[in-house]
Amino acid sequence: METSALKRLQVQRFKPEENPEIHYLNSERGLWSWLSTVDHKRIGLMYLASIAIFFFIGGVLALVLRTELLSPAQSFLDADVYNQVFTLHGAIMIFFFLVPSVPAALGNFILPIQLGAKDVAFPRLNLASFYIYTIGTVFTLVAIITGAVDTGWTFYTPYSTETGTNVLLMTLGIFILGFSSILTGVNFIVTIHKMRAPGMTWSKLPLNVWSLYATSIIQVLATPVLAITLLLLVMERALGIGIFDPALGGDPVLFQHFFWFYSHPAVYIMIVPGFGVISEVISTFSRKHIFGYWAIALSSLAIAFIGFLVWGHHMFTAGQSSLASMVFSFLTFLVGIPTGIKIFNWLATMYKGSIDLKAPMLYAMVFLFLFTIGGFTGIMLGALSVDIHLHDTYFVVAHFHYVMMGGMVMALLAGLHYWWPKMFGKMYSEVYARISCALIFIGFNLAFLPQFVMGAQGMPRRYFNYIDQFQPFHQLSTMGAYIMGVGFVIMFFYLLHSLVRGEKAASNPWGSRALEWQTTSPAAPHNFEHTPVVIHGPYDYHKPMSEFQLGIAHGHHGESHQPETLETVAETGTRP
Amino acid sequence: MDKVLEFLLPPAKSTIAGQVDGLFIFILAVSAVLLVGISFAIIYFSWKYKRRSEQDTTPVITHNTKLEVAWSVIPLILVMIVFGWGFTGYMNMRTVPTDAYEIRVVGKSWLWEFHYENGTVSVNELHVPANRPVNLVMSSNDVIHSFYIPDYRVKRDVLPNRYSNVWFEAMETGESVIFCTEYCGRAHSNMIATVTAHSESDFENWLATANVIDESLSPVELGKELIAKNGCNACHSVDGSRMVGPSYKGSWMAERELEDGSVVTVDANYLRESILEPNAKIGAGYDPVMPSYQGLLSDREIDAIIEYIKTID
Amino acid sequence: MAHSTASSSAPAHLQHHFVDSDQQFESSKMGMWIFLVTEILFFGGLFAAYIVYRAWYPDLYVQASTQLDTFWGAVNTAVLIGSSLTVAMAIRSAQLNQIKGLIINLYITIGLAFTFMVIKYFEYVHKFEKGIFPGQYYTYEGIAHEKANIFFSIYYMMTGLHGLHVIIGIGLMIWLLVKAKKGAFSAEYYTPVEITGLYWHLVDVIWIFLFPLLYLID
Amino acid sequence: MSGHHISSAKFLWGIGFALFVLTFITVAVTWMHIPAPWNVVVAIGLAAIKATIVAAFFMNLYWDSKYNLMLLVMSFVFFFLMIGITLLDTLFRNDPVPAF
Ligand code: HEA
Ligand code: HEA
Ligand code: HEC
Ligand code: CUA
Ligand SMILES: [Cu+2]
Repeated sequence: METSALKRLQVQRFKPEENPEIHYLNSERGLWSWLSTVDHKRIGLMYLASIAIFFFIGGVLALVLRTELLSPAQSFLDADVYNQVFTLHGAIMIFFFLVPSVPAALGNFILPIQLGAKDVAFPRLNLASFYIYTIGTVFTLVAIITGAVDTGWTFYTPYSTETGTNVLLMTLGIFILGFSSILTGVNFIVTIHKMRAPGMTWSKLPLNVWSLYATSIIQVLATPVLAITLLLLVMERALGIGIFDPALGGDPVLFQHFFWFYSHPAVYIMIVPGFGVISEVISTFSRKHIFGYWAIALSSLAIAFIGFLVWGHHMFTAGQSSLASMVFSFLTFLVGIPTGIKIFNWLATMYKGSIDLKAPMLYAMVFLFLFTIGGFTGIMLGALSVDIHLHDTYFVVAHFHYVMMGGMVMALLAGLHYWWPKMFGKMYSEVYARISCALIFIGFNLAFLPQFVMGAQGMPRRYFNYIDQFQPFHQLSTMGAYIMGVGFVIMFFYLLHSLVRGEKAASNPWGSRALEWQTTSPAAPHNFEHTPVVIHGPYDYHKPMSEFQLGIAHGHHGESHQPETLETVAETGTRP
Repeated sequence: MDKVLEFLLPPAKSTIAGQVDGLFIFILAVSAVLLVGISFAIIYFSWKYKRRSEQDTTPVITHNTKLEVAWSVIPLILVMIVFGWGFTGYMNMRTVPTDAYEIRVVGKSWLWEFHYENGTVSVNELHVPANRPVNLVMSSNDVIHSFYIPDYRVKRDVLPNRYSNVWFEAMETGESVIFCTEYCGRAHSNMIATVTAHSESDFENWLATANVIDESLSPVELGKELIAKNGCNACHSVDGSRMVGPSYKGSWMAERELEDGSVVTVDANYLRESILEPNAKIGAGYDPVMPSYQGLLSDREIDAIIEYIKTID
Repeated sequence: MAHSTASSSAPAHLQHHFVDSDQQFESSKMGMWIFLVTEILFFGGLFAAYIVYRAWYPDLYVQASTQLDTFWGAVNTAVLIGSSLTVAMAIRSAQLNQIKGLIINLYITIGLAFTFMVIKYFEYVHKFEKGIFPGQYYTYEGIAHEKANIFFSIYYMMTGLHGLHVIIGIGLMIWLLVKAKKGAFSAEYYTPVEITGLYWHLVDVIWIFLFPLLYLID
Repeated sequence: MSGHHISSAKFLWGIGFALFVLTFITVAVTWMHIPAPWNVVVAIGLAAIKATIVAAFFMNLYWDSKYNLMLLVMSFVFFFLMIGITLLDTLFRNDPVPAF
């Protein structure tokens, strides 16, 4: 229900206080105040801590994998353990780390502030979804402790119905996790629709909000299908319902359809929020109006939509009909177009900007480079005849690490460094941030470029043991992984240092025009001490800062008090 | 260019390989050009437009329709070329020439069985005639496997409940490796076989003699050969190390504890049963994963294997 | 907090981060609708399995559906439609501030929901007696089709999950009832009644499709 | 205001009655044994009408914000895409006939 009627609002300038005494981190104290909080910022931080833990676990498992692969034959893991390790690495990295990373952690923290809202629409639901996530992880950890899983993160039947490992608990865990993802999506959609500050029209939404919107739509539409798929798999194991199990008359390829109907859109759950972060970072550090606002905003929605129709590109060799393969291949290519539009728009934003290569911007550029490589190799995999050769080889492994690690994780790191001052009110060491960014960049390429080559040469994935010809590539790759590990250790320490005795951050250290920088660092308990009023877009760098710091003073329920000093009278659209 | 090809791709030994490689190189080249352009722009812009002072102002450029159309339409055209090319290549892979020589393939955890028209069976070694289309009709005994010959650029999943097929025409004689590329459990990475392309006459020759037992061999020698030929050593070692199955070393007349707690002596009957009905008695600590060799090994061959196992200690 | 002494004019049900009751009501309702979308896709997965197998084995469905009793299926359809009606009436009562009517209508709804479950229970028991168990426990010999077990797996999954939703619905209705008796609802504030109603109607709609798809195949 | 439409009791009973009648018709048409594809079409068609009535008048979509209607429509669109594309595979598989 948008009303276009302009309403006269009396607004006042609110210059954010520097280094406030009371902010969301210390307005309440004690463990319980965290565990029972409904503040979206605190929930965001709790997610951030959880995903950091899971990234650590997943990363250590990756190093274990890489170490085993140093030499062809068995060195310190046996085949069973190796299979469990890559399954857990994949499942943890995807379901426990990357899917909730930007939406649930960064998104929760930043989305309401960017909208000028006090909180998400359903704060208690938000907390509930964090606890659902926790319960899901507990299930999974129990599954790991009591006998692991060795199906690969894809749980293909019939292997997953036959193997003796703990598939049941693990799938239940992920099933539960799905609800957390769904609830976050529901919450975000409603928040974006209903909770925008006065004047925050659709055309003034920060692009990060647009991508979270697109992501939430995917989460809401795709995750239920994962839920039903996993439930059917659980039933397949518990009761032998036979829908997917060929031994009982079922069809294993149908399982793959079901699985990828979620899991392909899920890869866009994993990248689209990253696009949002990158848009913010590039515009801020180029101090320039974003190029092609609507193109970037709408291409997220286009990706979300087309992304639903391409799942079968994971099944070109699986025995689906040639007709279906053709359709899927065709649609797969269409996803590349809106993605390319984004890339080019970002480049155009940098053109004639005033570029400051601070750590977030550095990560954004690493993102651009690595994600483009990942995307191009995705195009290669989408080409039918080439995919027949490359399917299930290390080429695919390299592709998805380039898009997930090189793409989304870099975007996450860009966002983390970008919003860090807003989160904790502290700065980090710029020097160490650059060192660790460089190490991660070098290590990453060393780890995954050789994988493209060995994949194209025919090295199959999920191989614990390989023929000697591939050894040099594997050794390079392992070295790269270690270098990355060093990079992350450095990051861990300088971030820790920043938390403990970092320099105090200003409210707007980057000179951004976006709304979240117009409040204090760390943010106030209810985000703003006033109801912000938005008259300019978040990328209007040509307008003076003072015009971005407007608001209505108000009591707890928004009814305005008489402003003491009336500085500006602005015309804006009313609250939708 | 050829050097690059050689570095990136395995040797192209089948008729369709050239087509796949052509498209691969095309995408690679286009991507490389675009990537260089993008990287150049990133580096150039961040050098040229480096922030000089905090007071920098920037022009307001919000969009440019011509540019935006260009960078949507040009990639669209490129990907459509890629789509068409890939699709025709794929259709060539799927349309089996009518005169193709057919071989039946069975995937089992974790070995490949090849059945030829004259009843010859080979395990983990596929023999095909070169310069003649060969069609493999494949099925699986248990979980999904995937049949992959990198040198021929062919791959197809092998399903338990229906037949899938793959065809190729080898352009030269020689050996290539076959992988299983669908994750199928513990010894997935050991599910490796070889394909040997022979000239037509060599192939006929091989087919006629493959399953004929070499009378000059002693039973022990024959047993040793059979064990190698039937893929037993994917799971059983002769040096005492534990693989998927128990080692043969010292097993003869040893006491075996079974899953249900009972104890048996490894005698000829037990060995015979273990080969024909492996899941009848499961050794403690092992999984019931050994495929049955019923119909693959004759009585005489089983005797020979037993003779051979006796000698390993 | 510097500013936030809740002013007396804000109604008790209004949460602090909303501007007014209307915004809160509209948000909750939209949230529920989005949740219903996820429910539709959740069941959609099952419907997809149903359709794929029906396209493969049409005669299986014709044969197997003879084991389902159309009469009781139809009765259950009517029961659920009736309960949808009473829920709509309950919301109307709330909107008109007729708390008594609200409570009565909730009681009837719960009663009808229980009726539905009881009928479902007898249908299940009847099948179990014949050996039509879910999954690999299926032992019935009466249907000469090798995939009969799969039809019944789909049947049990669909009706079972639907039944689970009915049970959850009953729980929600009881919760509403308790709150209504405590006087929590009024014409000003009946959001929980409204959104539970939406949920309940969706459960009804799903059954409206399940009934012809499972019971009415000639 | 869109969210607070209040239907009259008579109207609601009328809708309920219409649904009962349609349920009866759904059952009754099966007695006519309509030939193969059409029986499904009729059954699903009737179910769709009933569902539409419930959504429009019991769930108040008729008076509600267009966005909520769009949500419902989109969920069906995505469901049809899912099943439609899956059928492109399952209906068009033709396996080579084994020669052995
Ligand atoms: C974040 C996750 C993510 C993202 C964003 C993508 C993006 C893409 N992926 Fe990827 N993919 C995965 C994660 C992801 N993928 C995973 C996890 C797997 C393996 C799963 C498993 O089996 O375990 C996989 C596997 C996978 C396969 C199956 C391979 C196989 O198993 O055989 C295919 C095949 O088509 C594919 C294609 C694509 C395409 C076309 C894109 C596109 O979206 C990319 C679009 C981007 C660009 C194209 C670059 C930028 C564009 C320009 C600069 C414009 C110019 C462009 C052109 C001229 C084309 N992916
Ligand atoms: C988000 C997704 C994600 C991420 C980030 C990664 C990250 C990495 N992955 Fe992962 N990977 C997957 C998702 C991901 N992976 C998936 C889905 C699969 C498929 C699984 C399957 O087949 O089922 C897979 C499979 C996979 C394989 C193939 C296994 C096989 O097929 O046999 C390999 C092999 O090299 C690999 C390696 C790596 C490496 C080296 C990293 C590195 O980038 C990791 C870098 C991180 C670290 C090095 C951790 C650093 C932290 C520390 C050292 C601690 C510092 C902190 C303190 C001191 C407190 N991965
Ligand atoms: C896929 C792996 C696999 C292959 C291939 C395989 N086996 Fe086995 N085998 C096993 C496993 C596992 C066991 C132990 C469990 C059991 O008793 O079934 C076993 C048990 C045995 C035993 C009983 C040994 C004992 O000491 O208890 C014999 C004999 C045997 N195999 C012979 C063979 C022969 C001969 C071949 C080839 C012609 C062969 N196996 C191929 C996996 C395999
Ligand atoms: Cu067989 Cu992998
Ligand atoms: Cu995909």
